[in-house]
Amino acid sequence: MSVPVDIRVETRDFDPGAELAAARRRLGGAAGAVATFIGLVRDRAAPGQPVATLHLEHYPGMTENSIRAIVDRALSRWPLLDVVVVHRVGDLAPSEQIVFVQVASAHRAAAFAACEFLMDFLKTDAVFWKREDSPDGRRWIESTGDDCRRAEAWGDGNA
Amino acid sequence: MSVPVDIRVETRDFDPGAELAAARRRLGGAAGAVATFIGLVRDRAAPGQPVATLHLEHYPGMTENSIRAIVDRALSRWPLLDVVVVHRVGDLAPSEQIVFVQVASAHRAAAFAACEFLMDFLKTDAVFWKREDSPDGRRWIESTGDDCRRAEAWGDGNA
Amino acid sequence: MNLRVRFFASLREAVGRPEIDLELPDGAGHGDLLAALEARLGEPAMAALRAGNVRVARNQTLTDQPFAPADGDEIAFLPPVTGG
Amino acid sequence: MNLRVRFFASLREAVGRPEIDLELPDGAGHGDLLAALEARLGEPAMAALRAGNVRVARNQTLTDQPFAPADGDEIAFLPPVTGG
Repeated sequence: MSVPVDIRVETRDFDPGAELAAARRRLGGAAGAVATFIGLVRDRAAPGQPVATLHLEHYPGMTENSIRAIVDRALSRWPLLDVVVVHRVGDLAPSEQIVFVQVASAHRAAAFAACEFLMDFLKTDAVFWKREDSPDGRRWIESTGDDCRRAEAWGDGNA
Repeated sequence: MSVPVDIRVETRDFDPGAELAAARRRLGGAAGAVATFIGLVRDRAAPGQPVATLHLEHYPGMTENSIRAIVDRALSRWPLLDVVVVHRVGDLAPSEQIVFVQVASAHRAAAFAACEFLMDFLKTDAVFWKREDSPDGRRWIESTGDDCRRAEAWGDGNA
Repeated sequence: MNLRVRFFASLREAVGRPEIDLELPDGAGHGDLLAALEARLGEPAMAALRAGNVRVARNQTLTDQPFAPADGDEIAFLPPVTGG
Repeated sequence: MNLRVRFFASLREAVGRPEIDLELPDGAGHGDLLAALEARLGEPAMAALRAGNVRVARNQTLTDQPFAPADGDEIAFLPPVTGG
């Protein structure tokens, strides 16, 4: 049985309600749990540092493959029933949606764990580049040490 | 600063997309993470055991207070920005939505942890009673040992 | 004193109704409350209310037994809860 | 052999363009590729491509250096990634 996996990298905004509705149409009655994460653009990177715009860039093809590799690792660890990952690229203003992860499973423990796992590795392993464009200038962002520690904590040997 | 907390116990269905949109209107630019959980009625309680309907009962007033107490414990543990808990009561068919938890925070670690914490204690401490009505008869359900272990694992001393 | 006693879920089904009103003499204690309940509900229902996993709420707050009832109290018998 | 070389994010900005096409003699090796790049891009851009945290993808798969380029390869220089 192949698990439905929907991975999209898009400039346009996404609709979490529509993603859930679509997943529910795909899901049979075995699904008891859907865990979802929505990332929003925060209005500052560090205290006192205003951010006007977040610019996201990707490598079409390779980026989707890098996400698929992360999803495959999640699928091998947890009994998931449906996975959706949507990541936006382009210019995003504060408070805009940037990333969406939705995982369905029979029980909540797997859904929560897989959703968090996917986000942790999207931060460190997915092929995206993020630039903060503020009145003070432009700055390319690197994964934080905290992000790397979170990914490594899964003990997957791939972080 | 008081954190917006929306707790509702209702017979009618909820709309996760509308809940997210409402939270985003309340949230300032400090929020970077929204973790959400949607519980669905599974079509069987145990292998080979069909469930026609799930019946949920509550104690109006006391039930909302019991959820508020769980939310307050989450608020004291994590720096949350917005919390929504919606729990349905009445008769629910398989695949219907039964519970919704949505937590916003600046960063994803707190949002994920608090969302899972809330679900774990909703299972064990919130004042609901669940009955499975199947062709074989009616059966009131008790929290599983697994549910209680998950709640106890938070080490909150209240499980 | 007048009390309302409520029964939920499996206990409502065991008792056969969601609530009853009781009138107890002033100064009545916990034993008087149980005796009045037994007189109204009969033994099979009382056995369900006395089960070890049944919790009692007084005015919507869980309470230990015994407690001293007061006029206007809402007493609820709650079987083990299961949310989510 | 003909190759396309792509630059992303900060490296695209350092190089000043998103991609260039290179023609190398048949049998050219990794050193020939770097030499041809340096001839086209100049030293400041090459210094950015040589930074220790830059990874190279060959046909959209991360690769170790040195590697032997082949006709039709798409070579990409990738700065450290940051998703989510």
